[in-house]
Amino acid sequence: MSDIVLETRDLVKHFPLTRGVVFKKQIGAVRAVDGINLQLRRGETLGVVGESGCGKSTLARMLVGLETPTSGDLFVQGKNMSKVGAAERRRGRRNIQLVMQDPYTSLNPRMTVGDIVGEPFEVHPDVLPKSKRRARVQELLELVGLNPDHINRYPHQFSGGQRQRIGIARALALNPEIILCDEPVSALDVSIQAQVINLLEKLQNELGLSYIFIARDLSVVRHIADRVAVMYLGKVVEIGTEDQIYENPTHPYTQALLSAVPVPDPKLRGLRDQIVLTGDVPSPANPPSGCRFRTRCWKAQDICAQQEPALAVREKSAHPSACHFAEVRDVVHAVE
Amino acid sequence: MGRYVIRRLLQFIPTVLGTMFLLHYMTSLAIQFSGNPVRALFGDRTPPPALLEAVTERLGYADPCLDQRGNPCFGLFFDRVADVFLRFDFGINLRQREVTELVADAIPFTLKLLVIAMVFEAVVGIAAGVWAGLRGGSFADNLVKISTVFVISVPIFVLGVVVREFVGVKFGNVLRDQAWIPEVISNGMFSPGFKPDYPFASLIIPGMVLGAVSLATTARLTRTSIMENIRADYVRTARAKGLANKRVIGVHTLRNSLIPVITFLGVDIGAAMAGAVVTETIFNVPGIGRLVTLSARTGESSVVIGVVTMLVLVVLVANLLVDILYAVLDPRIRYE
Amino acid sequence: MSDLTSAGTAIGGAPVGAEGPVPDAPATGGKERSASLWADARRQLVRDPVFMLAFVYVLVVGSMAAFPTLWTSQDPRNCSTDRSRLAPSGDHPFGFNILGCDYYSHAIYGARPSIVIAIMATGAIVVVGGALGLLAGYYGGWVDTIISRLMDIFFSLPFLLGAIVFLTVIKRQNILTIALVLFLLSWPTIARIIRGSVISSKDLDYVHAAKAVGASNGRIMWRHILPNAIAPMLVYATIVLGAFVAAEATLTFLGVGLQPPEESWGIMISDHQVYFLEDPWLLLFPCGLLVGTVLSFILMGDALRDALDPKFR
Amino acid sequence: MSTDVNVKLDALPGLDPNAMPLQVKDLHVEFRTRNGIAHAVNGVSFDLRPGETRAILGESGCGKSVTAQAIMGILDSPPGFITGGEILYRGVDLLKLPEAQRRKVRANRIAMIFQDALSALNPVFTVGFQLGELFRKHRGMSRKDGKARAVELLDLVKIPAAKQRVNDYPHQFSGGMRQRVMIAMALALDPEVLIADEPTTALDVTVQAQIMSLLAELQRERNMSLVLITHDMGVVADVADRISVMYAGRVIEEAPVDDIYASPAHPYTKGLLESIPRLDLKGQELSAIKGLPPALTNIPKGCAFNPRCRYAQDVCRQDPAPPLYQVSPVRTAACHFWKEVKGDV
Amino acid sequence: SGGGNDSDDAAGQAGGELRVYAAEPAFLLPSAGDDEPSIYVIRQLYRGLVKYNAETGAPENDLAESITSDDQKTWTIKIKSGYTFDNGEPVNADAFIRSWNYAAYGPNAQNNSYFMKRIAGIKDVSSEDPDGEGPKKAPEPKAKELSGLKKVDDQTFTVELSEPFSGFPTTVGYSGFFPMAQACVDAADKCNETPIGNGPYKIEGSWQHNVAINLVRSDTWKGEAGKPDKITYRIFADVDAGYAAFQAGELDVMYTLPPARYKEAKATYGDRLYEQPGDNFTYVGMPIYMPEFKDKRVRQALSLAIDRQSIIDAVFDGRFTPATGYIAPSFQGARENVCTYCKKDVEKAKQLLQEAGGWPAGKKLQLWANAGAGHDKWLQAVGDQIKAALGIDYELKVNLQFAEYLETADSKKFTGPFRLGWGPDYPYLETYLGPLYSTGADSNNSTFSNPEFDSLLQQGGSAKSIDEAIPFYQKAEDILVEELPVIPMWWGKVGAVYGENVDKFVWNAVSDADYGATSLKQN
Ligand SMILES: Nc1ncnc2c1ncn2[C@@H]1O[C@H](COP(=O)(O)OP(=O)(O)OP(=O)(O)O)[C@@H](O)[C@H]1O
Ligand SMILES: Nc1ncnc2c1ncn2[C@@H]1O[C@H](COP(=O)(O)OP(=O)(O)OP(=O)(O)O)[C@@H](O)[C@H]1O
Ligand SMILES: [Mg+2]
Ligand SMILES: [Mg+2]
Repeated sequence: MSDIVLETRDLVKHFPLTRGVVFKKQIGAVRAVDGINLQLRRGETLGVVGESGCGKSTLARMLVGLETPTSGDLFVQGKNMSKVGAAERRRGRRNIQLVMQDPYTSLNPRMTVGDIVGEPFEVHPDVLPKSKRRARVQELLELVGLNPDHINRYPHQFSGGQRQRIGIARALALNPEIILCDEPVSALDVSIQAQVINLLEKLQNELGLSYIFIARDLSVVRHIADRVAVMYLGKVVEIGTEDQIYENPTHPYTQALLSAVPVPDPKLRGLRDQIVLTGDVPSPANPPSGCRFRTRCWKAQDICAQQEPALAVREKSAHPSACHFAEVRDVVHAVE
Repeated sequence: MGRYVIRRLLQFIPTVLGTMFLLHYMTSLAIQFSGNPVRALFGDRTPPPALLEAVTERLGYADPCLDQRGNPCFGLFFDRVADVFLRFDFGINLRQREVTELVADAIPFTLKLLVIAMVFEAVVGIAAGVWAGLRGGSFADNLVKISTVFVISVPIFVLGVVVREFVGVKFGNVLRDQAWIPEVISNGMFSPGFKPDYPFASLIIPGMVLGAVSLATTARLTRTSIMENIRADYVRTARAKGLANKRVIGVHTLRNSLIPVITFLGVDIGAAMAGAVVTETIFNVPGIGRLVTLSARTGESSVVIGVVTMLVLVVLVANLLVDILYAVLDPRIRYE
Repeated sequence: MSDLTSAGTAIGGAPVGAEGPVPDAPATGGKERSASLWADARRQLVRDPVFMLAFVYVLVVGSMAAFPTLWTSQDPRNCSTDRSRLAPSGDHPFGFNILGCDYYSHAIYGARPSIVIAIMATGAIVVVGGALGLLAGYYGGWVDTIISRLMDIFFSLPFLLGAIVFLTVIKRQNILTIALVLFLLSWPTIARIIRGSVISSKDLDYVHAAKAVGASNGRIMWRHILPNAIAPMLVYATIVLGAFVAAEATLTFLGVGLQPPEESWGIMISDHQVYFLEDPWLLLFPCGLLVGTVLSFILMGDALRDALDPKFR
Repeated sequence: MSTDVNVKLDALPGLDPNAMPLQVKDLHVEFRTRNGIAHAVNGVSFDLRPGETRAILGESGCGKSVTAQAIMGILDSPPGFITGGEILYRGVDLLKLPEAQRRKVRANRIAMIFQDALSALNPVFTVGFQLGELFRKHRGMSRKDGKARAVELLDLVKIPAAKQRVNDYPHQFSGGMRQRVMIAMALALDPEVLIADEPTTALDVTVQAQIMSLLAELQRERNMSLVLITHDMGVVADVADRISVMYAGRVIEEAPVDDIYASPAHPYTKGLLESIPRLDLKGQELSAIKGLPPALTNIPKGCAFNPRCRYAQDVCRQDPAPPLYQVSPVRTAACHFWKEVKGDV
Repeated sequence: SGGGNDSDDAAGQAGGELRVYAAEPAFLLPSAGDDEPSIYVIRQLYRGLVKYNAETGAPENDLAESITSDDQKTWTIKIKSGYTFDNGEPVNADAFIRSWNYAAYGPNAQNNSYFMKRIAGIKDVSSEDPDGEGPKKAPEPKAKELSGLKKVDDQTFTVELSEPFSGFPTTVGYSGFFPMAQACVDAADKCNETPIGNGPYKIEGSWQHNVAINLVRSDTWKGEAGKPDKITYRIFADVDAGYAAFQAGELDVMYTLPPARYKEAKATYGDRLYEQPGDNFTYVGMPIYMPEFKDKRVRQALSLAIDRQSIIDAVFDGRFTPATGYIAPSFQGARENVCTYCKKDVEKAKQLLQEAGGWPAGKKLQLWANAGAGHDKWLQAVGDQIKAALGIDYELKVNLQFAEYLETADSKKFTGPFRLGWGPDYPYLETYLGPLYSTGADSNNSTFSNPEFDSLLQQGGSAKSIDEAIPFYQKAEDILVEELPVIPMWWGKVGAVYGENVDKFVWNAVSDADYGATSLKQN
């Protein structure tokens, strides 16, 4: 289906743990991403949420080619990136661009805005002749709401929100179809965050982009995403439309996650059914057997330790969920 | 930790062999290009060729490869390595004394000198650094800053000669005229150089001169480090705990601040050893530095290689010890 | 996150509208001030009296080295033992040295070898040490192992001892060989500095961003990593430049430095240090020039460090 | 634990047991930096009743942490200087106390939790040492007893296997546990006032929930007053009794929690609330506050918010800054047009 | 010369510890030590056949009863009886024969084998490498012992020289001819560290390298006893450091002074600065093998351009005596002002140079010296003066280390005037002539060759006595001052300082410092 612009099949990334004095031998691996299947449709926004360390960034880094997958395949517009030639791959990569989390560290402080936004053209000189680049960079700056005359300024002369716009302009330079946003607003103040989100939405409408939007802030994801994938310890535990996930979560982890989100409404205080998880996220180097969430799960049974639940549609869940006992539980809105 | 130490020890091997080869090649080239060092033993008198040959033979300079310019003399090198590591035989000098014996004679003096220098440097340097660091930007700070920079910029031999003449001779003579001053002070400490009667006291001033240069660096490093740490969050926490200022500085700031200082002191052992060349010459200390200088000048390759190799080992071991100390001081550093 | 200061002050403190194009900053003179880190640093340095003083001093010494005739019309080689050690006078402000040469012109001409050695050696360590450190830090693995071991070898040779051994072995003690030896023994330090800062900066987000765009290794090293590693290197280089000026003198004192009839401050100092009780000026003049130069470089390095360190902004 | 009463503290001159645990009056703090004077706090006032939770809300850099540090008396000085105001602990002006007595107030009476627990704990000492230190220095306990109390405290904040973990270093703990250690440290001497400076900003929501419920539980048990500094409107809604909203070093609105969420009286507060993504506004553009907060070295004339304010008129652009208008008997707002703002839903 | 103290008590007072400045000796074995620091110690530990009169330098029998010869070629030596080594071995004919054989035997590689070269059979106890520096090793020498040494009885032996040499009795006062005990020869390395001497002092402990050597009075010594009870040699690597120690009162005697402190020392110590003309010769050799230097007028011109005194004053604080001949002024047979070209005379220099056809235009005079010993400084002054007088620009070649420098000398590769020095091997004026200027001599680095000169030396060697020999040598010197194979620069000057507590300071005209004869004030 040509509607699917990006697809991953069993994408895995293990970081080897080595030990040894002269000859290093592998004694294990950090299973940062452990078999992920995702599909991204044209013009869609796929939100990815999960706790710190669950492998969101690693996934993003594999998608943009910063990290080679340990196994699994990545299809960009139907082409398997690990099977095609280098030139093809390069062209395929151009189609996916990245907006990073921290606007303070993701811009080279010694380069001007023009150089930063224009860098993709220098790396891929075939895209645009030299003479037209400057004009295009200014166009891009204007597109993301920055003054094109500021092309010669340095990043530190801009505020966080403006810097994030620079990052977005850079991502747009090569006319990609897919933009990967790895927590693009979590470093920004609330009042600025809204500006950036509005911009991203505007660009999507104007340019028909597809987004993968990674975030920890569930309300932001809800605002922007069409579909949401919930990750836990390197795996997707539940995936569905925004409504399915937020209104009818079926995986206990999703439920706990949602219930933990504070709601900016004092009237709901004490009325929310809050699930306070105990314990920490286990180490991805040594994940629990069977269901990875079982160590913190209140529903856990013996089977959870023995058998890993597949991400599938089950009896009581209308969308794929990786829980043996997937079922809807009303969380926040019970009292509305 | 043990593993780390083993790995570091294994790393010593290429370093030591590399250093030895470097020195071996340099000294071989020296002989190849500028002739048999034995000749200089006879000075103005041209020795009978037979005698020259006999001595050359005896000192191991007769290898024919030493006649071919540019020849790296691998054979000789491997013999030497075997001698050194298998038989602990470092060869003999031009006056036919064992290098091991030469070193054994010289090393106690250098060690004493180094200990004095390091203690002086550490104690005074850290004290001055703390004093200046706590009063950043004040008069005290500037005083320490300027005076330390000044000490760094005066060549050590000028400093040494001035100290010898003014402190050792002039001021010492004044002291020696006073009957009530104990001999150890007037004759021992304030002597213009090393004195066998006062093997320790007479090294104090030379040691201080040796330590003076790095004293400045130590003080500056401590100062910067203190100034950085005093702003650290955990120092703020310590204050918030209602601890007395003395404790906040002495316990919570100092230990963290000393970590880079200790590292520097470790590296500085090598530098101090080099500085000993000058100090030992000026203050007539029969130590290693002087030994190497004289041997290098007379072209005694076995001595140069032997002694410098041993010194390199000392420096490496010192650095290792410092790294271990570093790990002890800073539990965040976990090797393995 | 004290983003406020950096965001606000750079544009004159005026809040910037985020909706649509930002109006031009109400710059002081109508024209927008360039405000790269370097420009900021420069502005700060120009305002720092210590730095300016040191800088002027270095300029003076530099011009002595480059154009000695600007400073003196005397021939330093015009000597006569009849005038040996005559005290300073109007015509000869520094007096005469033991061979009866004009000491002032000596000091002027003596600046050149000292400065040239220091600059050549520093240049070499910056280029070679910098390049090796960059490669080691960036590629890691075997490249790093080999370069690191090589660094260890040179690093573990105590500086002066190593210099003595090399120079006595090389036997030709001229500007070139001394610079070479200073370079050989000091490049590991700068390589380590660079390696360290490369390792810490190669995982920075903006490097990843460039990689994600598809930038080549060469480009990443050259455009992204190096410029940001250059500040610590520059600071170190300034300080080491001063240290080399002093090292030349020390090597001469140890008898492995420059040889007469070359004129250098080191030779002047070590030749005359024995006279410092009788004719102290013979020692004081070259020593003063030397200490001044070393001091200036160190102070410049210090000021530079402060100016380039965002923490001190 | 609450039996440990520090007798000496009662000797504070002018101590009034019935006065409020904490009252800040017109606090001014400035930083004298190379780039000029940064007016980080420009007249902050609030009070705190026993057992009450007061939230201080505001964007990054608006002076929240500086206020907290000024109360604790741990401001970096220089460059920071308190240039005016009073900080009263049960009627005693802490700013006038000699350092030795002031020190006794810290941790004993007013304690603080920091935002970044990793950097706020000393990396080179074990957690047990850092906790035990409090008992040794303030209560004169032995090393052993101090350690025992440290274990109790770790138990209290629900750190599993406290007996073993007491000998671990901060970096060996996870983010949430570290924050719990911080809480334990703050509660060790049973203070009356706890200042929590963004205690959960660095944490995941699930961990945040753990920490906040732990804090709430402990606060309830001890009837402690809490100053909660944050910029998370959600967290505030969950726990605060009263809220002070800060902007550019000034409190611009002060009200009970329900009032603020129901009808903000300052355009900034209103803007903040509106910029939070909300379910009912899905698919619509978020309403953002335009522009940026001002630099504290160069605060605009008049109302500091005026360049970003859609209600701004000429009066707002002129000194003096709007005073705190009494919006209702229990709330104030520093806006000339608070009526319009409040009415505009 | 001699005592520098007015004390009339010629005997001096015995007792006390004399602390003296010393440099690290090379060896403490008589057969190996050939440098000043070594000899200064060896002479107190060991004694030989003759000693030199402190005042006149004339040889006097010490252990020898008599040294006689009819033909100056075969010498009969009778030894006084009753002397022993510290370990009890007797000092007899065997002791001398054994020691000299040990010194001469090639494979023993003793530096002083050089001094045995006049004794018959020297060629057979050393062997030459057949292929120079090639891979083959030198074969074992043909003989183990010198054929010229023959024992007559316990106290008598004969020495046969390869050629007649009237100065032989003088030469055996050199420490290289001192006897060594059998135990010493058997374990030479050990003996070097802990010498077994036969002299007035013996070592206390053993040699503390680079630190000190302590001598105490030996109870086996039968001759005239040394004055101090103890002699402590404090070893310094640097004269300046030593002088500082002297100034701080740590030393009683310092036999030399840092060049730059001479004036100061003179002012401070007055009478206690002991000065005496020395016998160390500094010269500038002429590479006669080069065409520019073939003409003696060029050499004369160069010599005339130099103002020696002015250089001595400027660079050495006046510590040397300008040379006006080729034989040390303190030596028997030396004459003053024999060298007419050794005074500055610019006019004459110019004229001579002109006569010789001038100096090749544009060619720089290359002046050679070895590195690191401070010679560059005065050589530069020499160059300056030549340049000023004759307009010849110069260039210094001063970066060869000593070994390489000497090899350059040996292989005659100097491309211009070169500095070298010469110290006498024995107190006999021949030592300044034969080794340096006779055709093909080892140290004749100028390649000077003059048949008349050679034959005069020959005649001097076979003269019946020293007095008869001297005129021949003086005639030979006359040839040198005209030909100038080397330009004489100056003679060293003894400049020793001693402390207030020194009663009588003794300096031997030949063997220099005599610490055993120096006495301390006793109260
Ligand atoms: N280069 C690496 N080597 C080893 N482990 C790694 C590496 N990069 C990431 N990891 C590990 O992989 C896991 C997933 O990391 P990742 O950065 O993808 O998490 P994340 O979900 O993005 O977290 P966050 O929300 O904190 O950004 C973590 O446990 C991390 O420690
Ligand atoms: N030590 C200091 N030196 C100079 N300026 C400082 C210092 N500490 C704080 N400031 C300034 O004071 C202002 C207020 O800082 P503060 O830390 O109180 O902000 P905040 O409201 O806590 O923000 P955040 O939410 O980011 O923690 C900032 O502009 C900051 O730059
Ligand atoms: Mg991430
Ligand atoms: Mg804060």
